[in-house]
Amino acid sequence: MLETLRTDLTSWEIGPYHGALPGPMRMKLRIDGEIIISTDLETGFLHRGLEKAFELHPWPATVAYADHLDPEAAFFGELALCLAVEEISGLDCPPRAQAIRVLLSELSRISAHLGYIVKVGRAVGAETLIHYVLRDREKILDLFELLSGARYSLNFLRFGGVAADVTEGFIERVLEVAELLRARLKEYNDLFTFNHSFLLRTAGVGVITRELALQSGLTGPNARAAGLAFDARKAHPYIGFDKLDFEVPVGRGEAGRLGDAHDRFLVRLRELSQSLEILKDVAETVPEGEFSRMRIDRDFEVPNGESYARVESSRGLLGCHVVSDGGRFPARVQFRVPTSANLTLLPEIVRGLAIEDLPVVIASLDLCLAEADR
Amino acid sequence: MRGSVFSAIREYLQDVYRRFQSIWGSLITAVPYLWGVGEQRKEVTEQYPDPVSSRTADDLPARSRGLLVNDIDRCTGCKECEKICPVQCIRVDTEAGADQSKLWVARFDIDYSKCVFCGLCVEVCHPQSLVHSKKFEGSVYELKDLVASFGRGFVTAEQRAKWAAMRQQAENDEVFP
Amino acid sequence: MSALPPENSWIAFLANSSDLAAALPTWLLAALGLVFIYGAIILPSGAIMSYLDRKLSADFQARVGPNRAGPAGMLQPLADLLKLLQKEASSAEWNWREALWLGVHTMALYSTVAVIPLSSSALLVNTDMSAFLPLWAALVLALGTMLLGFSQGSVPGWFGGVRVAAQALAGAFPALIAVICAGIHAGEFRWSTLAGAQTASPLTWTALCDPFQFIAFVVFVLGGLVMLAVPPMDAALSTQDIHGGVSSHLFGRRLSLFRLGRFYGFFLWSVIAVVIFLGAWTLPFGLAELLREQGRLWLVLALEVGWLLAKTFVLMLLVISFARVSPRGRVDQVTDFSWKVLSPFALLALIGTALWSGWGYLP
Amino acid sequence: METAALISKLNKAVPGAVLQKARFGRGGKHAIWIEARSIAAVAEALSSDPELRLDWLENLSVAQLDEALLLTYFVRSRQTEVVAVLRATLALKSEDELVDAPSVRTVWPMAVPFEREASELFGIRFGKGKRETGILPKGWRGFPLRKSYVFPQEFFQIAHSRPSPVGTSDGGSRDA
Repeated sequence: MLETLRTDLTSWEIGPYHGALPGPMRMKLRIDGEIIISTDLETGFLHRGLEKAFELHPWPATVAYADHLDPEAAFFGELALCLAVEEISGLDCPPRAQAIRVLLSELSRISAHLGYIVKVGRAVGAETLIHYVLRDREKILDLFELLSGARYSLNFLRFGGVAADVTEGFIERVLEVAELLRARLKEYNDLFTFNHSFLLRTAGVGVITRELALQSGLTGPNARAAGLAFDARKAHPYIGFDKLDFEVPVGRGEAGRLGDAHDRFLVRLRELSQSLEILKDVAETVPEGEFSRMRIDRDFEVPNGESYARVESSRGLLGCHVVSDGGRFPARVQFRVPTSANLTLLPEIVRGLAIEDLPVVIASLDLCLAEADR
Repeated sequence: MRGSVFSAIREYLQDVYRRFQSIWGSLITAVPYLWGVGEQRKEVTEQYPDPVSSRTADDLPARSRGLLVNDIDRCTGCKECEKICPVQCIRVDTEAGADQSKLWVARFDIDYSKCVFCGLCVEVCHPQSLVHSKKFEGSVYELKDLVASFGRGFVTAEQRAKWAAMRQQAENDEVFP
Repeated sequence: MSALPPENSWIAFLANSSDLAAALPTWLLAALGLVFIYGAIILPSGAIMSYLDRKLSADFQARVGPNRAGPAGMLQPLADLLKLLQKEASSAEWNWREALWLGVHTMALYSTVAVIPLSSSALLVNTDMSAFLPLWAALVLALGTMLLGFSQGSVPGWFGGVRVAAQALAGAFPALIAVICAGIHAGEFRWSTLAGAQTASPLTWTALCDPFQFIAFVVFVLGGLVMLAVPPMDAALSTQDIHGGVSSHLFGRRLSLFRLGRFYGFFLWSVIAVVIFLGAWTLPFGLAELLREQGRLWLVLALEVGWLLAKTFVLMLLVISFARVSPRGRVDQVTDFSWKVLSPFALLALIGTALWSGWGYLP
Repeated sequence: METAALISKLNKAVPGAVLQKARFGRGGKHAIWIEARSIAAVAEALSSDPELRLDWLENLSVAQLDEALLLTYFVRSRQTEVVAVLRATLALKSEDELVDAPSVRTVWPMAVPFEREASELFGIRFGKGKRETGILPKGWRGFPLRKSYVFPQEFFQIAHSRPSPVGTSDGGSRDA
């Protein structure tokens, strides 16, 4: 009876600016009652011409632009660019710089995942959790500030190393924060992860099936939650990830179905604890030595050539294709960002959901419009 | 028993139990915060700007990237910072000074409305005259107030002529001592 | 108001207090009394509760909370009110539908000031069914809120309105049954009888006198949360999910009126819960009798109101702390909870109470 | 799988598609240079081959080198760990003329966002469709990522730059 009851479709536009959206974008919903029938996404509000900007600036200044690819985890953009440029120009990174890079990479991942918990918490209205997590993320931002002088846009990597050696006490503080976060993770779990209301909101909601993930080229924690165990750190090891021992957590569909919002949340929590392990391993064994092969030089030239570097960012596979014509300016810098795949499958997975699930699904996908629009 | 009325009722009661249990579990996690039990559960709010409870400029880490400051006495006017700046927020104008060795930095303007605080200019500054201060409070009412000027100012025509003469003099002295 | 106030009613009380009061007609006294209750009890309670709410949430969340206005931020509610009052409307166009239904919503709410029980001598309406009056008012309130949502002329307002109605119906059913449970225990639905069935000792409070009554108490409180859309059952008004629902386009003065109304609904509900289930206003150690013998009737009134409000605040703070740690439910989950969990338990409590109370009368 | 083997497979499946084997970056990696018209056929062959099963277009990068657009397809397989780089060139006729290229989105559905972006920013028409929009505002003229692109001073009477208090620099920037 109820199934045959059909009401007129309603249109509802959300955006471009709204608290439930990850950034400026417009969603044009067609809803039947409160069931979403179709979704049109309009993006591009945050297009800053970043890739064009790379071509207009000398090589050393491009690192500052790579920071702005994804403001929430700025380090990964830098890392991808530096790896690609280092490959073309044949610079190798000293072991100490590599260890620092691993530390920063995992700290960025943790900070981005904590930011993700905040997003999900906000979407389901768990205020207390948000404050706890933000408090702890502050510790990591403080670490960034201690090391590089900035909290978000680090601009700390240089071609062939890092900008400076670690400051005194940094390593100890990394270990301290890792220890603290391990205790905090337990607290988050007690408070939130298996809370009945939270399970009701997320279990079985916004399911990404394996097929859909394959079709849309999904990567990162979202794909791993859907059962695809692809991690660029394992598949294409960089900055010494092949020497580290860590696991790649994959979704198990504990609460609802494989690949639902709760799985995505859990996979990120597990990644967090894996990153903490890596931090501990690396921080205890940072080798001595120099931190950079070369000093920054405005006239730095990259030889004619091209390369493609893959980095596992907090959202997924971040690729950077750099083409150089041998001059002081890049000929082309292209980024393969994980968010564009997430955006293409968003309309697929929200079809048939109630409108109240929309914020939860959007938050659980961890979209970054800055990255998608560039 | 599977699928029977009793198992359905049992499941139902378990669900209700879990619901209340999870609320209880969450509560006992959060309640110690009410009294700030232990070092890890203290309030972390930092009062700002009135009163400033902590994190004054002096508490910031040594590498903290605040507003830029240029020590004009050390600045050589080499324009390296202007050239590397990713957002073109630095403008330097120089003239020949009283002697050959040093340029007169007439203008050294930094537009903070454009600056992204990336720190590249500080890194390329060879005389180390341009540094990040720890000052971070830069809000102003007018856009033009966001320009920080460190230059010595443009020189008058007669001053310029005088310096040219001095340089000529110095050159002559060198050639015919 | 056909029934004349009984001797110990606060009207008689007022009339006897001075010559001037005795000369005034009863209806005027009653109206003045209502204004007094609203201004001297409800508004300050709102301020106090909103302050305590924010401080408690802040304590939970490892932050400081309001601390700028007044000592320890105590004047923050007042500052908020003043700020909201001077805000301009978002659109110059006068939305008369919105004004009308906001009016209905507000009238439905504040009509309950007349029936709110505050002490043994502050009962304006004390009929044999008076415990149900606030429930009817809450349903009218839901209607007003729903139409207020519709009058916004926007999708979120419309969704919010429907959700408010759904939640009110879902919450009202178990809550009504829970009231009946208490009535069975007391024997009547008169405020004075419901309160009189309990003494100062917590063990004789209706909520704690038998296990079924305790279930009824929990059902009553949770049903009220659902009915009035109080966090964490506020799916009907959530900012994240449906952009604030009913209040999505309200602004300034209208928003402050709406917010205060939401608080008042919660407050009213907690007062009733305390009166019915948690020992009402009965003072401990026989203080009331002692003071009455000494003829200090005003002091008795003040102490009873104070004791009742104190218990109410504790109950509200408990509910708030529960709301702070629980994620918000989706509207269908909230109504499901009400229909599928609260209602069966309410019926269970009803049957149990009936058996428990009627045990002695069984052959 | 070796690039040579890949090429021989392709030569069998789509004769005449492979132009040459080209070096890609350092470290002995190679790209397969293919005819632009036969991109779709090559994609079909690669994804349906039971040994290769290159079912995942990881990235589609477009770059302009002189008067040609360089399309680079980074392809890989979810099942067989094979990674391949395909490359094709499209000749640019004039500054503001669209270029045609076959679309691979029927074979690799994940190509949609990449093709959309390249279509808009480089002025490439993929498949039979028209140039897609989504990033640039409606009514925007020109293809920003082409080298010949000149940034407009204003858009619908909205000036793009405010006069800078410090003036414009003549230093590092290429566009100055």
